[in-house]
This record gives sequence, structure tokens and C-alpha cells, in this order.
Amino acid sequence: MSCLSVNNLSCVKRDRVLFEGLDFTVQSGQLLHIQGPNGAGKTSLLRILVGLAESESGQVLWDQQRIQDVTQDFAGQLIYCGHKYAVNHHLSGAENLKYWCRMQGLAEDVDIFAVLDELGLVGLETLPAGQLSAGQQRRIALARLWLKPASLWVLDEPFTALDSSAIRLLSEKMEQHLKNEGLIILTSHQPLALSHPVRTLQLEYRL
Amino acid sequence: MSCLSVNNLSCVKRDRVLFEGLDFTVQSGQLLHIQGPNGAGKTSLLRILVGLAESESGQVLWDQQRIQDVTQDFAGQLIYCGHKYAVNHHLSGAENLKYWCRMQGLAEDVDIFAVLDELGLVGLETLPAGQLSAGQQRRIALARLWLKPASLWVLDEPFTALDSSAIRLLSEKMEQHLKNEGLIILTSHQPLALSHPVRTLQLEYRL
Amino acid sequence: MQFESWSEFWAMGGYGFFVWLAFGVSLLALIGLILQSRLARKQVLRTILQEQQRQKRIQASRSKQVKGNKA
Amino acid sequence: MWKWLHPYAKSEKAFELCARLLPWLSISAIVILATGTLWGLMFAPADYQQGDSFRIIYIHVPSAILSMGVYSAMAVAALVGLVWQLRTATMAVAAIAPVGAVLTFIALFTGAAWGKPMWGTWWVWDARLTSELILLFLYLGVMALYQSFDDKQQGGKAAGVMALVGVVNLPIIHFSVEWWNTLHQGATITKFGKPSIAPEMLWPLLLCILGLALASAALSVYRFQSELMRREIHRPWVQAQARKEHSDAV
Amino acid sequence: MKAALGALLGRELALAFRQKGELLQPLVFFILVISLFPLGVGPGPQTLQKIGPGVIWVAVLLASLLGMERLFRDDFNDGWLEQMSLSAVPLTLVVLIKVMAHWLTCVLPLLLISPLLALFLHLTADMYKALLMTLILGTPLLSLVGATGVALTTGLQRGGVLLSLLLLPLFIPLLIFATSAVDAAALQLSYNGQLAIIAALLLLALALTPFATAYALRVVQG
Amino acid sequence: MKAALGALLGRELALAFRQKGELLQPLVFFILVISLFPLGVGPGPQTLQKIGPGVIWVAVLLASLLGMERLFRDDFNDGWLEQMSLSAVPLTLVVLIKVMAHWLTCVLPLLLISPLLALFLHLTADMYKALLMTLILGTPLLSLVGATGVALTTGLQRGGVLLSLLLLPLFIPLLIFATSAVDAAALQLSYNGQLAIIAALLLLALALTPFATAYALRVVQG
Ligand code: HEM
Ligand SMILES: Nc1ncnc2c1ncn2[C@@H]1O[C@H](COP(=O)(O)OP(=O)(O)OP(=O)(O)O)[C@@H](O)[C@H]1O
Ligand SMILES: Nc1ncnc2c1ncn2[C@@H]1O[C@H](COP(=O)(O)OP(=O)(O)OP(=O)(O)O)[C@@H](O)[C@H]1O
Ligand SMILES: [Mg+2]
Ligand SMILES: [Mg+2]
Repeated sequence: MSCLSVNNLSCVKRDRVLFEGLDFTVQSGQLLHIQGPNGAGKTSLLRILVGLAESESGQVLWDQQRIQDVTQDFAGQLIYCGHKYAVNHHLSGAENLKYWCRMQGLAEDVDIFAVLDELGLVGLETLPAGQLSAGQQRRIALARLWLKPASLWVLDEPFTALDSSAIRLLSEKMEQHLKNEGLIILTSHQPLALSHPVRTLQLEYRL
Repeated sequence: MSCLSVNNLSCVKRDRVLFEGLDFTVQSGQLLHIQGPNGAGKTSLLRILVGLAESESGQVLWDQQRIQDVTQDFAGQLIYCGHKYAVNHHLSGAENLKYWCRMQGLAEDVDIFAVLDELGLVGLETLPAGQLSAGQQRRIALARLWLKPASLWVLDEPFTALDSSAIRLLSEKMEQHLKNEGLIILTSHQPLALSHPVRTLQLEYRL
Repeated sequence: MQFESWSEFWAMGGYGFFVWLAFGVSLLALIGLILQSRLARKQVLRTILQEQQRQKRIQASRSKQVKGNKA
Repeated sequence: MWKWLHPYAKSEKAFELCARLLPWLSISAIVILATGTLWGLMFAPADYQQGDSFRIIYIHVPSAILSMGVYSAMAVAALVGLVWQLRTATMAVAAIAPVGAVLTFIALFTGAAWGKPMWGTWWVWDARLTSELILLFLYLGVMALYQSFDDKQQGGKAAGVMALVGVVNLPIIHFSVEWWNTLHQGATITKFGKPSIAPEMLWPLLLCILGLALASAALSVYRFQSELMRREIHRPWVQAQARKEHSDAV
Repeated sequence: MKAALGALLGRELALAFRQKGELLQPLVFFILVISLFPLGVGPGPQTLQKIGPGVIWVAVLLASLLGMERLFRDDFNDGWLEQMSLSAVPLTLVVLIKVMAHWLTCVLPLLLISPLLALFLHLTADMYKALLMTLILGTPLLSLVGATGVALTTGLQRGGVLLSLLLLPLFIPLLIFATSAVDAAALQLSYNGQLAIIAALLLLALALTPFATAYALRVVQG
Repeated sequence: MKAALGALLGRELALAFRQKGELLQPLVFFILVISLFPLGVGPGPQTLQKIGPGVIWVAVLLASLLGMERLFRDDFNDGWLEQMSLSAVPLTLVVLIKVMAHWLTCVLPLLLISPLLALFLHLTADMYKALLMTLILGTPLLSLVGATGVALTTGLQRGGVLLSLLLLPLFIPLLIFATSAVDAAALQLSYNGQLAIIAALLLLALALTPFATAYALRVVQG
């Protein structure tokens, strides 16, 4: 049982308050869908949650400890997929994932090729990723969810560029993760098609 | 009345045939929705249609003339929005659009600020575009549809990163364009919510 | 024959080192190029055959998938 | 010439033409080159000034002349490829460049080995030497550019552009010899350059030039074939050819 | 059309001045290279004068190479290049504008501080005059030819080293003519011949390289 | 942890050597830069020997600058930097690995072929030995300090001026010490003092710059 909680979080960009006094807790088996119009601050919030950006005030707690104090543990339990894919155009899909896995300290024996096959990239594993289509690059980025056993997933618009079959695949994976006591925090402008209950957090666009 | 037609078009990437023998005609007031799974070749097709890439065989005709022979006319009638936004991160949204309009030879009096306001970017016009959210950058890219009076729109997944209100705005704009005898060719993995009839072209993923 | 004996021929009037160095390295370079061309051809043949095998594998995996979908 | 060239734009036809040319080219190259070299090394008279070191001429001059000739051939192929959109021509550029580079290397090396006994140094920054070095770098640039592209279709076109841009350099290099030498120290090569060369020295030289030219052609053709196969890996004829060559080899 | 070209130039200049640091980089490098030599060679005015023109030219060459590398990179990455290819303005003109902007922002500053360097390296007035003439004629040539090389390597991994491998051989003849002109000036000889050749090369490049560059840009966009 | 660092190094090297031919490129580049000087300055062996150390240092500087600029750029643009920041590996170590990879792929080849320089620039054995020592100590320093500057300029425009201001005061002393060491060697004098200073600078940089660089990277990701 792990939990991510946030208290009194606020974010200011260029003298503009994006949100303030945010409080919530996400526990194992829960999914939090952060909603809001373009520019509301969803991405900014996610980046604060994972520790890429600093909040103006307030804290992010992982199992009741500030994430800055337990970076190692937290990093081991986290997968973050942002707007940027982190897929190098000159390396092949398989290489991209291989280096990512090693960097994350995963055992050598994860079968990257099997995962790529499952994601419909048969035969494209060794092509430089720059030559893949937008959706195929996105699939490589998402393959990380298959590769690393982590309890917290933070996903920024994961359905971008995916076709309907890939969306189905990802949705199934997310449901399975939630069943296995995982936590998911995501943003998406598309409606989620999950049978699992979904909590939502609405951010507003303030000027 | 203008029309874009294609005959016997085929595309080969790395000796892989993406599609061949493609024939279709799009006329004023028509919308063609190109569908297909990730990697089917939708983007490749669009790039051939606008003249950015070369086809392996076959021709693209604009008003019965090869687009390579009427580049000037064709360019004047075309707006292309690809996967890449063509929004420079160091320039502000207004500047980005200003230079684009001038380059397209549009009159000086187009009111960029009014368009940006309509697209919900009030107050952000002079921020460097790199500091805008994903959806806001996308809106800047799409503002081109408001700025240039062109009959042919070629849009590669225009709804990516947009929130529902922006999608509605864009859909209305597209309907209006079609009523004004415009042509639209687009790809999208999301269903279109248009009252106008939609033609579809299905591409298959071949390996 | 300009030379009286083989040893004179190898000596090249005292310039043997330079003459044979020049000719030797040139010969080596040419042979190297020939070998490299040959190797490159072999490499191409190998990739073509590998590619054929890969195609077969892909076909197999796809037909399996189709069956899976039907089931 | 157009009608003549065009059928061979089809890659399979081009491959067959090469297959027919290759044996003739290689056999005549070996015979002529061997004759010329042996004649030059054993039977041609020694130079009255340079003694036997002059025999380096039989490899130096052919390779030096051909290093430039081959570049021109490559540039012509590039031009054809770019202007008339012939894919096979850009493949030829990629096939020829390494051959030219090796010839240039040979010219440089033999020149240096000749320079040591004659001028007392392996290397000086003389116009001709420098220009030959530049030629080597032009070749290497074309090759590196081609290799850098994952998409060989793009790579072929890019290498073609590079080869053509480099061509502008050829005459410049050639003429700069005069300007540079008149302004800096005197010419080094003219010391040797006798206006006429004895026929018994000239004949083997001509043979060597012809032989090396044939050898370069043979190698280029062979590499061109490989390039064709690599670029059209999925075509049925390539697969058939690959199976055939493979079973021949085993 | 004129308005369009003006806008393109304006955009380039706006971008260059937005990133002031990038403007400074070639300049800093230039000064660094030049100041190295008095340090490395020892401050004897004779020696400095002798190697001065060569050093300045080599420094200009390397500095423009350094600044050139990003000529089309951002535009390629963010898709602006696509938009330019699809506009009614011919890509050849776009290329010319970009080269001009690059010359104005990266090379002109070098020319402006060159009197200072001439002082630094003890050049005579005659030599400096010749040097300046060769620079004025030669650097646009550098930029034009350089643009072709940059276009060819746009989007490639490790473009920088490959770029110099492609470009330096093309630049060497220019270097030879330019330095020989300055040497002639030092000996009070006429150097019109060299200038004429550089000018001819410049005209040739002006006529041909924009097309080659535009073609290369189309190729790399696939 | 060790495996993770190994993987990062492996990735950098894999990227650097994507194409086989790229191994050769630094070598050719170096020869080209070196050959610019005899062409520009005139081929006299005395002059060449005198400017030799400076020339070699300029070439090294250029090579490392050319490669440096893209040190974090691609990783920043495609989001790999985010992933690295979020992994359990401390960013300071990541920075060290990247600098090491840069040094190995861009600078080491130059050191390896440096014996050729002795030939090209007519250096004496003593001079060559001193040069090699300064290069071995000085180039990692260049890379370490350069990385901090590059991190500051990555992805935003503010740091640009900083880069130049930061690098210039550091490079010039380095060049002075390095070339004066070689000069001392040419005169058969001891140059331990210069080497000691460079070594001290290197140690200082090794201790401090990775932290500065990592901090800068966090800041630019804001
Ligand atoms: C590294 C050193 C050298 C290089 C790079 C070099 C390069 C060349 C080149 C490129 C040519 C062809 C010129 C043309 O066809 O227009 C040539 C021709 C020739 N070289 Fe060399 N050379 C070198 C050293 C020497 C030496 C040391 C000698 C004799 C002392 C020599 C004698 C000749 C002769 C006799 C010719 C043919 C006649 C002529 O075109 O003048 N070369 N060399
Ligand atoms: N330069 C290239 N070299 C080799 N293959 C390529 C190249 N560019 C694209 N491809 C291949 O062509 C196929 C089609 O790509 P394209 O981008 O057109 O797909 P798409 O239909 O737009 O997909 P998506 O829905 O993901 O955007 C992909 O499988 C890709 O791997
Ligand atoms: N570095 C910055 N400087 C100034 N303002 C910024 C900066 N980064 C983001 N912003 C502003 O913060 C707001 C929120 O951005 P954010 O990317 O979090 O939005 P979002 O909710 O993810 O939107 P989208 O749905 O478009 O992805 C935007 O209005 C943007 O202009
Ligand atoms: Mg967002
Ligand atoms: Mg696409």
C-alpha cells in the first residue's frame, strides 16, 4: 500500500497563479484524472508531482515523506511519460528502451522485443526511431509501462497520436495496473474508457 | 470550384510499400478523412499531397495540373498543418504568426491579435511560445487557418493536444470552410464531430 | 632486362626501399580495396537472406495474431 | 544519348549489363597492368638523373591522373542522377567514391615515397601536394555523407550534391598551382619535368595508365552491383540473385 | 514577394538578437584564436606580422563554421522549414535571405573588430587594406558554400564534425588566394588578380549554391 | 548503479558511433584544421614549429566546442533529460558520464593521432611530449567547464552570454599555461610548474563543475 498525497500545493508561472491550495491523496488502486482546458496547469502540476519542477508552496508526499527526501525510493517506484517522448531519433526503438531499462536499474532479462511485438512494432524494432510514424514513436515511449514494475504512473496525455487499437491496449494495461494496487495520475482531453472507477480533479484556466 | 485529384499514387519507404495505386478526387465542399492504424502511411500520404515528399509513382493534380508545375498557385491555395507545429520557441505567438503571414504574402492588415483572442490566447500573445502549454502552442499553429484565405486545408491530426472547447471551435471553423467551397483533407484518430458529410479513405498497415 | 641480377633488381640502384615501399603499399591498397568490395558484397548477400527470414517470421507472427483474433 | 541511357535506369537491366562487362574489364585490367608494371620495373631504361627511383612513376602518375579522372566520372554520375532523377546514377556515385579515394591515397603515398629520395622530405606544403590531399578529403566527404544517412535514397542525393559542389574545386585546385608557386617558393616538380620522355619509358607508362583505368572501372562496376542489391533488397530479382550467388559461394 | 523576403530577414534578425549569447559566440571564439597566437608564438612583431593574415583568415573560417552549424537546425526541427518550402516564395530566395542574415549577424561583427586585431598583430596599413578587401569578398562566399554543406547535414547525428569535413576542403582554395593577396600587399605588389578570382568565385557561388542548398533542403526533408 | 552508469556511457558511445565511418571523422577533421595553418601562414618549418603548439590547441578547442554544443540539446529536446532526472542515478554522475563520453569520442581521437602532428608541424620530441601532457590534463578541463556553460544555455536564451563570459576567462589562462609549457620544453626548460597549475585547475573543475552543471540542468527544466 503506497500513497501519494499533496497538501496546500500552489504553482506560479511568471507572476500568474496557475493553482493554489491544492490538496488530494491518491492511494493504491486509484486513478486520478486531472482535467482542465488548455493552459490550466495540468502539465505543470504533473511536473511538480514527480519532482521535475518546484512548487511555489506546499509539499508532495510519497508515503508521508517529502519526495525530495526519498528521491531514490520514489524514483524506483515512478514512471513518468510526458509530452516529450524521450525517444532518440537516431537510436532504434529497441535500443532506446534497452538503455532506459539499464538506467532504471532493471534486471538484464526483460524481454524488450516481446513488449515491442505486443505493441504492434513487429519488424520495426531495429529501425532508427526517427523513421517511425508519430504513433509508433508514442508506442515506444509507452512500452516503458510494460517494462518497469513501478507502482506510480504519471502520464501526460498518453493517448496522443495513438490509434484505437493502441488506446484499447493501453486502457487494458491501466486497468490491470490498478487491479495490482497501482496508482495512476493522468491528464487527457479524450474521455477514458475504463471500467475501473475514476476520480477527477478539475483545474481551471485563470488568467 | 477547385479540385485535388490523385492518380495511381504509390509510396515506398525503405523498400516497404506503404500504399500503391491510390486514386481519389476531392472537390470543393468536400472533406476527406484519411484513416488507418499507426504507421499506415497517412502522414506520408499528406506530405506527398502537398509536395513535401516525392511519390514513387503517380501524380498529384491541382485543377488538373501537376502540383510541381503550378507551385505558386498551389502554394497560394494551401495551408498545411503537420505533426510539427512550426512555432519557434523563442518568438512569441504573435510574432510567429506575423512572420508566417508576411511570408505567405498576406496583406498587412490581418489582425493577428483578434485571431489569437478568438482562440483563447488573450494575454499570452507576447510570451515566448516555448513557455506556452502544449495545447496553446497547437492553437497558435492552427491560427493559420483563421489568417490565410486558402481553399485547401491539409491537416495532420489537428485535434492533438486540444481541449474540448478548442475542438469545437476548430470543428465549427471547418464546417464553415466547407460551406464556403473549401476542401479539407485530414487525418485523425479521434472521431470527427461534424454535421457536414465526411468521406473516408482507409489505409491499411502493411508490413 | 635492365638489371644484371636479381639482387641488383631488388636494390634498384640504391633506391630499393623507396621503390618497393611505393609499389608494395600501392599493391596492398588495391588488394585491400578488392577485399573490402568482396566483403561488402558478402555482407549485402547476408542481409538479403536475413531479411527474407525476417519476412517469414513476421508473416508467421501475423498469421498467429489473426488466428488469435478469431478465437 | 538519352534514349541509349534510359533503359539502363531500370536497375535489373543495369545489373545485367554490369555482369556482362565485369569479366572483360577485370581480365584485361590484370593483363595490361601486369605487363606495364613489369615492363616499367625491369625493362625500361633508368633515368639519367634520378636513376632507378624514377620507376615509381609507373604507379604514381597513373594513380594521380586517375584520381582526378575518377572524380570527374563520379561527378558526371552525380549530375545525371540529380538532373534526370536516376536512382541508379546516385548509386554509382556511392560505388565510385571509395575507388577514387584509394587511388588518391596511392598517388599521395607514392609521391611521398618518391619525394623522400628526390627532395629530401616526405612532405612539403606545396600546391600540388596540398591539392591532392584536398581531393582525398573531397572523396572522404562524399563517402561520409552517404554513410551518415539511414535512408540511402536521401544519402545518394546528398552525396551527389556534395560531389558536384566539389567539382567546382577541381579546376581551382589545378590552376592554383601556378598562382601559388609564382608567389611562394619556386615549383618543385618542374625540376624533373622534361618536355619529352623517351618512348621506351613512355610505353609502359601508357600501359600502366590504361591498366589502372580498367581496374578502377572493374572495381567500380563490382561495387555498383553490390550497391544496387543493397538498395533494392526486396525486389524479386535481387532475392533471386542473392540466392544464386550464395549457392555459388558455398 | 519583396514583403515576404523582408519578413524572412526580419525574422532571422529578431531571432539572432533574441539570443544575444549566440551572437557573441563566434566573436569570442575569434578573439580567442587570435589572442592565442601572440601567446603561442612569442610577441615578436616580425613573426606576428608574417603569420597575421593567415591567422586571421583561419580564425574567420573556423568562426563562421562554428556559427553556421545551426543555420537550418531549429527551422528543420520545429517544422518552419516545411512551411517555407510550401510558401510561394522560392526556396532558393529563402536560402539567400538566411545566408545574408547569417553573414550580417555572425560575420559582420568579426569584420567590425578586425582593425583592432590588425593592431594586435602589427599589420601594416597596406596589409590591412588587402586583408579587409579579401574578407569582404571572401566571407559571403564562405557563407554561401557553407550553407550548402549545412543543408546537407541538417538532421544528421553529429553534424558538426561531418560538416567541417565537407566544408574545409572547399574553403582551402579561398584561403590560399586570400593570404597570397595579403602577402602580395606586404611586398607592395598588386593583388588585383587574387581579388578578381575571389570575386569570380563569389559570383559563381551566388549563382549556383542557392539552388544546391534548396535542393539539399528538399532532400533532407524526404 | 554501476550498471546504470555503464548503460549511459554505452548509449552515448552508441550514438556517437552510429555509423562506422564516424570513427574516422575526428581524425580527418583534425588533419584539415592543422593543414589550414601551413596553407595560410606559409610552409616554412621554422614558422610552423613556432606556431605549432598554438595551432594544435586551437584545433583541440574547436573540436571540443563543435561537439560540445549539442551535449545536452538533443536530450533536452526529446525529453531524455527528464527521464534521467527522474531516475535513481544522481544527475551529477550523469553529467560526469556525458562529459567523459564527449571527451572519449571528440577529443581522444585527436590525442591518439597527435604523433602525426610532430611530422606535419615539425615539432621536436621534447615539444611533443610537453604538448601531449598539457593536452591530457587540459582537455578534460575544457570539457568539464564547457559542459557547465552548455547546460546553462540549453533550451533557453538567457544563458548565452553567460557561456561566453564563463568560458573565456577560463580558457585563456589554460592556453597561456599550456603553450608556455611547450615553449619551455622547446628551450629544454622544466615545465612542471605549468603542468601543476593545469592539474590543480582540473581537480578543482572535477570537484565543482558536475554539481554546477547538474544544478543548471535542473534550472533549465524549471
Ligand atoms: C606527396 C607527394 C606528391 C603528390 C601528392 C603528387 C601528386 C601528383 C599529381 C596529382 C599529379 C597529376 C598532375 C596532373 O595530371 O595534372 C602528379 C604528376 C606527376 N608527378 Fe607527382 N606528386 C608527388 C610527388 C612527386 C615527386 C616526388 C615526383 C618526382 C620527383 C613527382 C613526379 C610527378 C610526375 C613526373 C608527374 C607526371 C607529369 C606531370 O603531370 O607533370 N611527383 N603528381
Ligand atoms: N524515412 C523513413 N524511412 C523508413 N521508413 C519510414 C520513413 N518514414 C516513415 N517510414 C515508415 O512509414 C510508415 C508510415 O509512416 P507515417 O508517418 O506515414 O504513418 P502514419 O499513418 O502517419 O502513422 P501515425 O498514425 O502514427 O501518425 C511507418 O511504418 C514508418 O516506419
Ligand atoms: N516557463 C514558463 N513561463 C511562463 N509561463 C509558463 C511557463 N510554463 C508554462 N507557463 C504557463 O502556464 C500555463 C499552464 O501550462 P501547462 O503546460 O501546465 O498547461 P496544461 O494544462 O498542461 O495545458 P495543455 O492541455 O495545453 O497541455 C500556461 O498558460 C503557460 O502559458
Ligand atoms: Mg499539458
Ligand atoms: Mg502520422
